[in-house]
Amino acid sequence: MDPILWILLALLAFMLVGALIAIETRDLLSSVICVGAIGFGTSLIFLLLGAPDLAVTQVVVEILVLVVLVRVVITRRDEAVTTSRSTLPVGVVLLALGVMAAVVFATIADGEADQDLRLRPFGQPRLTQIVDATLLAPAGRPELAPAGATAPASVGGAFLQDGLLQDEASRGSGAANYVMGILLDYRAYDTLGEATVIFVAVVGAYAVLRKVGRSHHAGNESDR
Amino acid sequence: MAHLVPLLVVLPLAGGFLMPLVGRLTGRRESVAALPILLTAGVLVMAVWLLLGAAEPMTYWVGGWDFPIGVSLVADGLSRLMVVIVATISLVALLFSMDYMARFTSPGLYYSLFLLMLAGMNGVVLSGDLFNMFVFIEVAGIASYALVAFGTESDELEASLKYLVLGTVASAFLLVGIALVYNVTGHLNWAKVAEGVAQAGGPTAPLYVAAAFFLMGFGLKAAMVPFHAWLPDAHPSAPAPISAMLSGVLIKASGVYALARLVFSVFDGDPALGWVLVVLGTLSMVLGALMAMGQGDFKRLLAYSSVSQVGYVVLALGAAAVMQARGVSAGVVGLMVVGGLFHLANHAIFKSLLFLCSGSVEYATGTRQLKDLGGIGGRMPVTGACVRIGALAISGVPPLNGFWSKLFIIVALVLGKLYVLAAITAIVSFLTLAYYAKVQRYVLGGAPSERVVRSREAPLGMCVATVVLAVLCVVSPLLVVPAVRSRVLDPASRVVTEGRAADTRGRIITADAETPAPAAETVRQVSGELRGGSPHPPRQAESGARDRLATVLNGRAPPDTAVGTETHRAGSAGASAQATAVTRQGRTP
Amino acid sequence: MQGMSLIVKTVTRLVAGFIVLFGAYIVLYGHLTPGGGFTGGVILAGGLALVVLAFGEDYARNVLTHSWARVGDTMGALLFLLVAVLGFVGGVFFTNFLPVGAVGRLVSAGTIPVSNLAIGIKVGAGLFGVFVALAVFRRTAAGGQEPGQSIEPDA
Amino acid sequence: MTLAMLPFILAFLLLVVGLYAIVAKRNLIKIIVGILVLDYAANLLLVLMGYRTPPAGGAPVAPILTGGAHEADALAATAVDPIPQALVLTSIVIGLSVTALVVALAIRLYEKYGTFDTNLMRNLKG
Repeated sequence: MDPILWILLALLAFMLVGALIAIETRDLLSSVICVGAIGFGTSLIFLLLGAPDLAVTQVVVEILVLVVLVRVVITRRDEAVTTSRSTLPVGVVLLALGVMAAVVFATIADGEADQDLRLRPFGQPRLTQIVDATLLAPAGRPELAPAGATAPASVGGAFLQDGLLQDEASRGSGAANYVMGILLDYRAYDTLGEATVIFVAVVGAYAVLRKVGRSHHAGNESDR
Repeated sequence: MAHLVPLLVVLPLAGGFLMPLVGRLTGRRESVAALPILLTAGVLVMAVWLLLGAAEPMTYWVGGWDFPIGVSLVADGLSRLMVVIVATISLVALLFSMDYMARFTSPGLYYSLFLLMLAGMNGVVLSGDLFNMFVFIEVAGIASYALVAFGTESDELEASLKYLVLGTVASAFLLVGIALVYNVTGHLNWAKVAEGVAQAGGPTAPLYVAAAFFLMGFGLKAAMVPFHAWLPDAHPSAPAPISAMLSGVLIKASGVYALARLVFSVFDGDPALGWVLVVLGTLSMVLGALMAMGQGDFKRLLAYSSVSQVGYVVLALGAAAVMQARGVSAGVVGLMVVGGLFHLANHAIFKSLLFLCSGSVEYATGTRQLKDLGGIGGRMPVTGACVRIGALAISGVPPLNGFWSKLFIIVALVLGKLYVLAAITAIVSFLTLAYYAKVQRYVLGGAPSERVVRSREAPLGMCVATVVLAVLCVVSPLLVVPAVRSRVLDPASRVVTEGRAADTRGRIITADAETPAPAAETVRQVSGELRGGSPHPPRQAESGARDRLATVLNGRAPPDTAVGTETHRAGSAGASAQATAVTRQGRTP
Repeated sequence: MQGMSLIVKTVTRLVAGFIVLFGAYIVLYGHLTPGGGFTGGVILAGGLALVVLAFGEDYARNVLTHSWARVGDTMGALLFLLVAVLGFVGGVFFTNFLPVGAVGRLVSAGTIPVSNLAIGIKVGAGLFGVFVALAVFRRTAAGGQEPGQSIEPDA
Repeated sequence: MTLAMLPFILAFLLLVVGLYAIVAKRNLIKIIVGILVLDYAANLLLVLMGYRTPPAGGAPVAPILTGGAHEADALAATAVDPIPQALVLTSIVIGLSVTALVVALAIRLYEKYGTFDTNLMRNLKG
C-alpha cells in the first residue's frame, strides 16, 4: 500500500480531531491555537501532495491569521459562558448529513466505474486519455497513427502537456512554476478577481472599523 | 465591439481601486460621487450598446487563450440583459447615494465598495467559467457584507455577520461543487462541461451530487426559502441604496442568474433540476409572501417580499425546464422564460424603487415603522407618489410592468398544463396585493403623526432617482412589444430554452472575429488574428499542436487543413512511448 | 503602547530586514520557485507587522503609517490592472504581451514577474494595513473609547 | 467502497465539522473557527482531487520545472494536476479576506456588547 496515502489519512484524522477539540473546548485561546494546528496540518498535506506553493502560502497565511486571532482573544476578557444552541439535535443532523455524504461519495465512485463521467478516486485524476489513434494520423494515412498515444483529458492535462511549449513556433506561459503560469497567465483574470477580493476585504475592514459610522451634523436633522 | 466585454468589468474595477484615495483627497460629497457616477454611466452606455449592437452571442477568451485552458467571458442574450439591468439600477442607486450618504462618514470607502460590487456583479454575469464566476461572486459578496455594515451600528454589524457567515457557507458549497465538476469532467468552462455531459449522454450520479452543492450554494446566495434566513436581516440593515442594489440585482446576479446558467447551460435543462427549481421557487413565493404579511417595518416587509418575488422567477425557470422535458411546444416554453426574465427585470426596477423610497422616508422622518408613517404622502408628495407606483407595480395592477410579467407566468403555466402551480402563483399575487395594500393605506391615509408633520420632501437627487425608477415602472411594459422584445428579451430567453445547444457550437469569437464559425475553423482564425496583432515573434505562429489538442479535447476530428509540421508527444503509457513526427499537409502560410 | 522590551526590539531590528528581503525574493522569483506575489506579499506584511508589534503604536503612527499602506494597496491593484489592460496591445485583454524569454531565467515568462510584483505590493500593503487596524489599534477592552484606539481610516 | 475514496470522505467530514461549528456554536470566535475549518476542508478536497500517484515508489512530483525546459515531457507524465493548485491558491486568498472582514466585525461587536457570545446580542439569537 502506498505510504503516502497512510500518512495522508493519519494527517486528516489528526485534523478532524483537532477541529473537534477547537470547536468543543471552552477556552477561546486553546480553540484558536487548535485551529492553527489544523492549518499547519493542511499545509503539511499540501506539501505531501506535491503542492509546495500552497504549503508555503498556507503557512504564512496561517501565521498571520493566528497572530491576529490570538491578539484579538487575549486582549479581550470574555466572561460570558460559551453556551451552545441546543447542540445535540443539530449535531445529530449534521452527523447524519456527513455519513450520508460519505456514503454518497463512496457509492458514486463504485457504481459507475466504467462510465466516462465518474468520480476519479484519489491519486488518479483525470489528466490524460488514450485517444483513438486514427484521429491523429495524417489525412488518408491511417497506418501512420501512433499506437498508445494519449491526449489530455482535462484542462490540467492539457496544461501539463502544452503549458510550456518550447518549440519556437508556439508559446506557453514560459513560467517554470506551472502553478504561477496558470495563476498569472492562463487564468490571470481569476487572479485579478482574487486581488480585487483582498482589496475589497481591506477596504471593507477599514469601513467596518470606522469609529463613527454616521455623521449626524450633515444633511437634514432627524430626531434619531 | 467585443473589447467592450472585459471593459464592463475593468472600468468599475479601476474606479473601485481609485476611490479610497479620491475620498481622502476631496471632502466635498458631490466631487466624490462624480467619478463613480461617470463610470457607471459609461458602463450603462456600453451595456446598452452591447445589448442592441450585436445579436450574436460572443465568447471572449481572456489573454487570447483560445485553447480551453483559458478563462472565457460570455456575452450572450442573457448576460447582456443582466448587465443592462445591473448598470441601470447601479446608476440610479448612485444618484440616490449622493444626498443620502451625507448621513454617513467616509464616502470614499462607500463608493469604492459600491463600484467593486458592481464590478463583481458584471464579472459574474459575463463569466463563462465556473471558478471565475465563483471568484466574482466572492468579490460582489464581500463588498456587500461590508456595505451592509457600513453604518456600524450594532444591528447592522449583526446583520452583516449573519450574512457573511451564511455567504461563506454558500461559497464553501460552491467550491465543493467546482471540485466535483472538475474531477468528473476535467473542465471548468461552462460550455466544455456541458459538452462533456452531452457526450456522455446526460449527467451521471457524481454530477448530480455536484449540482446539489451548487443548488445549495446558489440557493443561499439567492435566498431561496430554506436558505433565506440572512436576507430579512441584511437587506433592511444596509443603507437604502445598498438595500436597493442587494434586493434589486445582487441576489439575481449571484443567485438566480447563476442557477439559470447551471441548470440550462451546463445541465441542458435537466428536468430533475427543473423540478428542484420549481419546488424552491414555489416555497419561496408562498412563504415569503406569508412572512411579509406580518411585518410592520417597511424595509423588512420589502425584504420578505423580495424572497417571494424572486421565487416567481425561479419557479418560471424551473417550470420551463420541466415543460421542455414534457414536450410542451416551444412557444409556450418561450413565453414561460420570457415571463420569468421579464419579472426579473421588473422586480429589479420596482423593488429598488421601493427600497429607495423607504430610504427617502427614513431620511425625512427617521423611522421605518409603517404605523408611524400615516399621511406621509401629503408631506412628501413625490416620494409618496413613487411608493404608490412601486406598490401597485409589484402587486400586479395593470397596466404597470408587474402585471404583465405575472400574467405571462400564469398564462404560460396554464398553457403548459401545470394548473396547480398556476393557481398557487395567482393566489400569491393576491397575497402580494394584500400586503402592499397595507403599505398603500399607511402612505395614503391616517392622521399624520408628529414625526411626519415635521418631515419634508427628500433632497432633489433622491427624488430624481426615485422618479426615474417610477417612470421605468410605467414604460417597461414596452419591453414586451414585439419589436423591442425581439431585441431584448428573446435573445435572453433563447439562451435558456436552447440551453447547451446555443452555448457551445462553434461560437468561439474573440476580439477580431465576430462572426460565428465552426470551432476548428475559428481556432485557426483566432490564432491568425493574434498573429496580426502581436508584437513579438514567439507569439506569431501557432503550432498545429494546439489545434490538434483543441480538437481532441473538443472531441472533434482534426481539421483537414492542419497547420505545418508538428511533433506529437506520445504518452508514456503506451509501449511505443516515443515521440513520433506526424506530418500533415500544410496550408498556405 | 510603548512596544515590547529592548531585547525584542533589538532582535526585531536584526530580523525584520531579512524577513522583508525574503518576502521580496519570494515575490520576484515567483515564476521560478514556489511562492509568488501573494505569498511574498503576506511575508512582507508579516515582516512589517513584526516591526509595528515590537516598536509599538507610536511607530505605526509616525513611521510606517496607515497612509502609506493605503497608497501601496491602491497602487499595487492599479498596476496589476494596468498589466491586464496593456494586454490589449497584444490583441486582447490580459494578453501576456512581453517576450517569454528562456524558461528558468529571472527575466522570463513575460508579464508574470510584473504581475507578481504588483500583487506583492498590493497584498503586502493591504494586509499590513488591516493587520495594524485589527491587531494594534484595536486591542482595547470593551467599549474602549480612549484616544488612539482607532486610526480614522478615512478622512 | 474503495480505500482510495477515503481521503475525500475525511475531507468532507472536516467540512461537516466546520459547518457544525457555524450552526451550533454561539460564540463569535467559535464561528470564526468554523469558517476557517470550512475553508481548509474545501481547499483540501480540491487539492486531493488533483493528486496523481507518482510512478512506483517515487515521491509526488510538484508541477514546477526545476531542471530546464528539456524535462518538460517527463514532468508532464508524472506531475500532479496544477489546475486545482492554482484554484486553491485563489481560494486561500479569498478565505483570508473573509477572515479579515469577519474578525473586524467581531471586534466591533465586542466593542458594542463587551462579549463574543451571540446569545447576548439582539438579532443573532435566532
